[in-house]
Amino acid sequence: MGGTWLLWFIPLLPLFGAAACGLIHFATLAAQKGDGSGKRPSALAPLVACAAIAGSLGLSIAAFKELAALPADARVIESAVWEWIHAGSLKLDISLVVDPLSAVMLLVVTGVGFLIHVYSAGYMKGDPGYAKFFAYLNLFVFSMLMLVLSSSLVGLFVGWEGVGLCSYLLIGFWYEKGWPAEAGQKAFIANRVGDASFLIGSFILIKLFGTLDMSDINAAVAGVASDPAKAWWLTVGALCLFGGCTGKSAQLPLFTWLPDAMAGPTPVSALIHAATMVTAGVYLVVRLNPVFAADPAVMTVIGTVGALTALIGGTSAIFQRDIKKVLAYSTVSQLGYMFLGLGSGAFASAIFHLVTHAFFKGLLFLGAGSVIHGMHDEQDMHKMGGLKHHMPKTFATFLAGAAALSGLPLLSGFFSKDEILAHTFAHGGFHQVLWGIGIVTAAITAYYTWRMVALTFFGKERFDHHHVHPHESPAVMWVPLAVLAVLSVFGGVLGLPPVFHVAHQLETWLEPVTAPGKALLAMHGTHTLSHAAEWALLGLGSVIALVFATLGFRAYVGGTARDENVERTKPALADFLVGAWKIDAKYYAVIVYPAKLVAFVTAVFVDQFAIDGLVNGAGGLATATGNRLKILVDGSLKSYALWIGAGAVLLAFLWMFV
Amino acid sequence: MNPQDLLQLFDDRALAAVAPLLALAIGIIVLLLSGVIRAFESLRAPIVVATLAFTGWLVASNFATVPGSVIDGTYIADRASSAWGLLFVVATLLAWLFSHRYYAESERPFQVEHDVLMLTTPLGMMLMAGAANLIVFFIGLEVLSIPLYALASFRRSRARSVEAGLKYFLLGAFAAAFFLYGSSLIYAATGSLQLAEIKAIGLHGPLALGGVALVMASLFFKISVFPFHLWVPDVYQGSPTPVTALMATGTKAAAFAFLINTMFMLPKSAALAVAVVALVTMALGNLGALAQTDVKRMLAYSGIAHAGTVLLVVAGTLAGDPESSGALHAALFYMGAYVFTAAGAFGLLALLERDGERFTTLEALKGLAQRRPFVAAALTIFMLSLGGMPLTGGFLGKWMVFSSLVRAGLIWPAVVGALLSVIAFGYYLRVVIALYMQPVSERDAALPSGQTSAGSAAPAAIAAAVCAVLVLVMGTLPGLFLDRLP
Amino acid sequence: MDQLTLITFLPLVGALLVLLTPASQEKALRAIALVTTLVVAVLGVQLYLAFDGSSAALQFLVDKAWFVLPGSAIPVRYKLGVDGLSILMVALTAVMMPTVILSTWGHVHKRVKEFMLWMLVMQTGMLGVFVAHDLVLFYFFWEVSLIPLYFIVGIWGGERRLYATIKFFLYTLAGSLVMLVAVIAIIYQFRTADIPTLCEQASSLALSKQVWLFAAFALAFSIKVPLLPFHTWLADAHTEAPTSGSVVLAGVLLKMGTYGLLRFGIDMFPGAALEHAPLFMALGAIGIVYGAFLAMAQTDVKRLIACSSVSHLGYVVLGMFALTYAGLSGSILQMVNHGISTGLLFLLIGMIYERRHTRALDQFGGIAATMPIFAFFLVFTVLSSAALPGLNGFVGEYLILLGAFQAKPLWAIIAVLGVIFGAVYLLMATRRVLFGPVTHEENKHLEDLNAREVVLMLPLVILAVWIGFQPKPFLDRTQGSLERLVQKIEVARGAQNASLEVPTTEESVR
Amino acid sequence: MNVPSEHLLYLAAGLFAIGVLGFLIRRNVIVVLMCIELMLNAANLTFLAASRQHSTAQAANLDGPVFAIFVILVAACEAAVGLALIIALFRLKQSVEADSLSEMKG
Repeated sequence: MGGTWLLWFIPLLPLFGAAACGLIHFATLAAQKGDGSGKRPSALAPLVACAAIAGSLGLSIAAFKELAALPADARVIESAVWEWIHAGSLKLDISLVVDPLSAVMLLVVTGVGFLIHVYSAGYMKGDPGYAKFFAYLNLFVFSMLMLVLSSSLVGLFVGWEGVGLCSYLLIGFWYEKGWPAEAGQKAFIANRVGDASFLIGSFILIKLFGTLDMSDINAAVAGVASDPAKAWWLTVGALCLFGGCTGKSAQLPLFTWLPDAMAGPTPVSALIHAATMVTAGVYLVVRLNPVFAADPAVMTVIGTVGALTALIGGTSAIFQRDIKKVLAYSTVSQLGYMFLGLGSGAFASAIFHLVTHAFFKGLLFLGAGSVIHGMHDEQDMHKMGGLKHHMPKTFATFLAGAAALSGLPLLSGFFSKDEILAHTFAHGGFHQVLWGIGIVTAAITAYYTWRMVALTFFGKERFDHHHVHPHESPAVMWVPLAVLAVLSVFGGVLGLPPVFHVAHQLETWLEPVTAPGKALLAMHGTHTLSHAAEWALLGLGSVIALVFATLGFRAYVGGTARDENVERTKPALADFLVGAWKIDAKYYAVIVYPAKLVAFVTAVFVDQFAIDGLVNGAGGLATATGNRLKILVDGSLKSYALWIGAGAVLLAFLWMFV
Repeated sequence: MNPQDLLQLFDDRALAAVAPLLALAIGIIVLLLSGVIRAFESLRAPIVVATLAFTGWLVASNFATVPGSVIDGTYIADRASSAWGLLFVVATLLAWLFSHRYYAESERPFQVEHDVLMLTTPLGMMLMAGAANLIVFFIGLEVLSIPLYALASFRRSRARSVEAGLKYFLLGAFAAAFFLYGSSLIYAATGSLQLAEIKAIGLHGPLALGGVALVMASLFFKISVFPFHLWVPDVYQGSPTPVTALMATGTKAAAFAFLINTMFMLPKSAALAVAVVALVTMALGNLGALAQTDVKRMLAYSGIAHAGTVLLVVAGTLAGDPESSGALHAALFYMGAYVFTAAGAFGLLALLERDGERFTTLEALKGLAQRRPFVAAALTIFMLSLGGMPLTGGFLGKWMVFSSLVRAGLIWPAVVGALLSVIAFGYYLRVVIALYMQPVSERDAALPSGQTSAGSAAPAAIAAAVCAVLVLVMGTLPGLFLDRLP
Repeated sequence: MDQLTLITFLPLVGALLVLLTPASQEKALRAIALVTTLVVAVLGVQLYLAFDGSSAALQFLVDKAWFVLPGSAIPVRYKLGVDGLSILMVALTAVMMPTVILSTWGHVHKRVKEFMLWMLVMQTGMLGVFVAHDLVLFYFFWEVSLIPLYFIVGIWGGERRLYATIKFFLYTLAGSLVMLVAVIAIIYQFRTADIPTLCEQASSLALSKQVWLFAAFALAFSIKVPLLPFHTWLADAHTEAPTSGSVVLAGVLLKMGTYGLLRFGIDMFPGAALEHAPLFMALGAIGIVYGAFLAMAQTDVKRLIACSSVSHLGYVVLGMFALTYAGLSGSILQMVNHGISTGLLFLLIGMIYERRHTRALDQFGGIAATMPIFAFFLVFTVLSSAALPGLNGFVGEYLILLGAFQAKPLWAIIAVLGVIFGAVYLLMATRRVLFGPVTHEENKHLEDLNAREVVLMLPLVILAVWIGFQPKPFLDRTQGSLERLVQKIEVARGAQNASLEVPTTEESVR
Repeated sequence: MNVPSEHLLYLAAGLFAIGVLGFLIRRNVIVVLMCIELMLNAANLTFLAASRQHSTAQAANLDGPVFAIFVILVAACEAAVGLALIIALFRLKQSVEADSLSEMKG
């Protein structure tokens, strides 16, 4: 596969799929407009879309096999180079690189992507924009694959903004409702803020390394880090890049767009806002791990941001009524965990959690989608309850997902989350405080997860039976659920803790990619954990998970009584948490309104009044003096003669004496 | 003045020099006779055209052969004065063409007298341009001015025309008196009236400089420069439009021709003062025009501004323009372009005015492009040339004026001068807007469109068209004219 | 007949043909105009393909005598030529005109003859400015190209068209008259009007004189760009101009200002350009943010796009005065990109105006439902204008920001803010036009774009995608000239540092 | 005993000044016309005085008197045309006031 254009087909297939679905959409439009009967959108679109994703899935698996066959240290397949922008000495070329890290991401993106495509074939049936939806979905997968496979930071940026665009289009898919369009716009602008900081970071990298090819950069980091003048720039560059990640992966300063992004259809939330796009930030940090690992301060910053985001995400999910909002805040929280892991140098375990999270969060979102589908677009958990009889398959798979998310022992979530906490604890020093926050959030996660399960599937049926008849989703929807459930349960196999004396599959697989970063970290002290400490941590993790899971479940299995009395007794706390610590409201007050005010001031006062005023003033002055001069020419002979006489005297005086 | 001198007067080279003047004089006399005899009435037009054509041919031939001087050097027919001469003949021909069928029935019987007066003016102008002696200049000045006073008040039935004529007469005579007294003072100081000798003797002392000041005052009056320009709007608006055309182009050119010959009188230190006077004139001219609603009066103010622009050339020479004949070239080309532009513009106004309606207000011009596209197009070309837009003669005129300033190092006056022509475009555009961009005002909607009834306007229309084409040619292929500059 | 004279004056021949056909036959008039512009477009593409990007020399040279200035006998020649700096703009002008003419089917119904006449004359004027290589000839084309737009805005414009057209004409004229004095000064200083020779010799001038001349030239071009303090005429001119007038004004006329800054600012006076580079970078960067804020507050959608042009051209100036290879090549490409994306935006707004006869933003809403094809094109153009990677805007902007960062990181960071604000006002406008419930009754039954309207946009859309994915052929066209220019700047920088005798600590990073 | 030339020049200057002031002050147009004549004669006087001053025994400098003759000639023509205009004015405005000449202004 190396050196050929074959690799290019992995991203290009979904692009062609998107184009094809686009044409289908416009064709059906023309047909609809023609006879106006709104002929049902053909089933062709989902077929084309799923085929495209299946194609790239197949190629990805083939690439994965070829990669695995290579010896451990030479595991890189590079495609033909495509010269993109040449500006004098600067050459920005893009080639696709499959190395252990991108192979994993490839499988996740195309695998989970394919399942979600199949699922949405059922979920979106009957929607007038059916073909358009699949066009956007395929376009999204194309952008994500470009992001994951690109060799240079510029190619990555193309994917980076491409996914931002697709999330904008998909969140605002049902634009006629009005507020989804605003949510889409908010998401795009928040991403753009992150992209701006990403741009500055990439310019700094060009300034330091003269190129944007990521492998060259990683190789040259050691040299640059040693030179004191450049090291400062490197730190600033790393922080800027991390700024970009916070925008894309919804971390602390820029996470407010993710909950609103739930306005889009549920498969979109599953694919983009759980499994793939939001993980782009994590992928970037792992891809450029030497750049971030060069300065320990950067690592601590990443860790703290991760921990704080996890805490805020978790706490905000506790009292949410909308099932998708709970999952959204939970995603923010789990991403916080991943960055917590990255902060303490546990690159492999962050990727491990990314993979498992893709499985169980994708599953939960699709499950929620199936619930909403069954409940005729009802999303408020206070109007559900007792659905386990009506949707047994969805209930079973949802249970598996919830168990994995809450970190019940032996499930995938438990292992990946515990590994991150272990590494954070091992890192010592300030990171132990972060570990504390991590443990508290783990408890909260277990609590709200099982609250959700209890409210949705157990207890009294709180929906009115005349309108709502919950029914099981068709096969095309629950089969992907089943597959994801299996993966969520057995996903842990990928990375069993060392204590089990079994090789950590993912760690060894990612060794060549994470080695340079780890080496740099090692320069600032190595950290190991004794077996006893590990067992203790494992035990603590499972105990907390079990205790808080049962607490959450029992509190809500009876119904929504607990929510009501909390809202009655401590309304301020409830409102504070549901509003995600009121950060979004503050943003509006501090940034959005002042910006509109400044815009108004510049447009009316500075522009029209000041600058334009000067221009019109000059014109007015000329006409005014012109009118006043008319008085000088008063038509009387005498004054003219006087002027002539005076003029003559003036000239005489001028020449005689000057 | 013994007999030899008299014979010497007519040797061949001197004869060639004075031939155009003689031709004009003979033409005038024949025209007068034709006026007396009823039978020759129809010959009026051909005589005028023949005289002007013949004189033009003579001047052109002088331009090539550069004959000597007449009456021991008081009148010189060198290349410069021949070039100016050509300009005067053209200006008069255009003015005369525009006066064709211009006057109402009441003034028609006096058409011959009108043409005689019009024909004498180029004679005066040529004398002024070629004068090497103050006496010859004075005679030229009067031979030019007195017919103009009469022509200005030609439409005796209209109070405005008489007022214009009388005002022009009184102020003209007043300025002429200044000239006379000035030259007498110069004569008292230097003892000679011959320019060359005065230049040799040099002008020092209060008496001489006082004389120069008075002479310059009258010249500035003639070219209508601040503070001597106040008469121009009333006289130009009052007098019949063809006469205004002649006044705006011919007299100004003649005055500039002489001014360039007598520039030596001004002390070098006066360069800045002249520049300031010129700039103030441009400002007053342009700002004054901005406030006008009558197009004719507006063009009068624009004439003042253009006089100021050409005066800048004098400032340039005084400040040390390396090119010796820089001023002459600039003034000649500028006035050449101005003759065609202003004559054409006034001619068009005359054409429109003849429709019996006071057509020279901006209000009346609204929507003219729909009804009379060619007139509107020509008027737009003239407006753009007056403003100095490239591809028209006006631009290159302005270019040469500014380059003489820049060469002399007067950078900031050039910049101020350039910016003042932005104001100029303010009102030139107003005409174009009226023509093309504003709907016809209801009051004039009733007017008959297309060609007017009063006989065929062919000669005037053709003259205007020729002017427009020439203005464009001077802008796009200036080589034809620039290479022939003296 | 050599190529450049043919391509420059063919539109004038078309204008003559239009003049001869009677005004009543509108169909024939439109056909003549379209055919002429199509032929010129073909010639333009041929010229672009035949152009060798690697050489810095003037190509397709035409050099004939025109006239000689009296007295000092300075020859003024009819000299045309194309080099790396101008080839892209010549090609864009040629290619865009058929689109513009085709768009007039929809919105020009009265006095069609005069409109086509002025459009063709304008094309000659614009092409002339980019190909003229004699300073006097350049000045001729520079000022003459003002007149057609003056008439187009004045006759076919909106309500305040007279105010807008006088303001635009006089504002640009004031700048060019100050430039006239500088043009005269430099011609008489070096006894020649030939631009290439002036470019070589002018750098030998004393720095103080060079700065004065540079300031005069830069003033005229900054007004035309428009750079920050001189931009107030643009919003009025755009709002009152007819759609095709706005497209040409934004597409090409504004670029005459930036091209002028490049050719007569940086190429002719490198020393002075270096001296003033920080000032212009500042004006560019602040212009970006200022333009964005202006656009955010607009209620008239056409005025919003006009303000966005101020912001976009701020990028071009920022990139240009970074005086690095990346900045310069980015700014030249961005001139073309802005022409495409803003041209498309105006075309689309024109199409909506033809249907709804209003430009107020609050009159729209939910149009995506009734006009999906229009929605697709509008979102596409907005993304190209907001510099989405994969489309044309991104390549130019990335290079500009990169170049600016290499020169002055502070202004580059402020410009990057522009990326955010740019997205904000564009998306806000799209949302208010396209998305949300259909509130106004008329928006319910608007008929979608017809075949003509889609076809006329296709060339620009294809160009946008092509530059986005495959910018190399376009960038290679400017390589030769830019290397010469950057080399020239280095020499001037060396001279400047030598004169300062202060060893520069800040190591220059390439 | 000859009157020294300076005195003549001063006399002429005085005459000229009176002429100018008369032109500015007097309301009747005919009187204004006369003032112009006065100014012309002042110039004549200066010419003759200067001629005498510059003539020497052997070479008489006669430019001045020649100019004076032409001035008288021109003065006559001017008077003729001027009076004709004044009559035309009188016929229209029934007055010879200088201030009646102010219909056009601004």
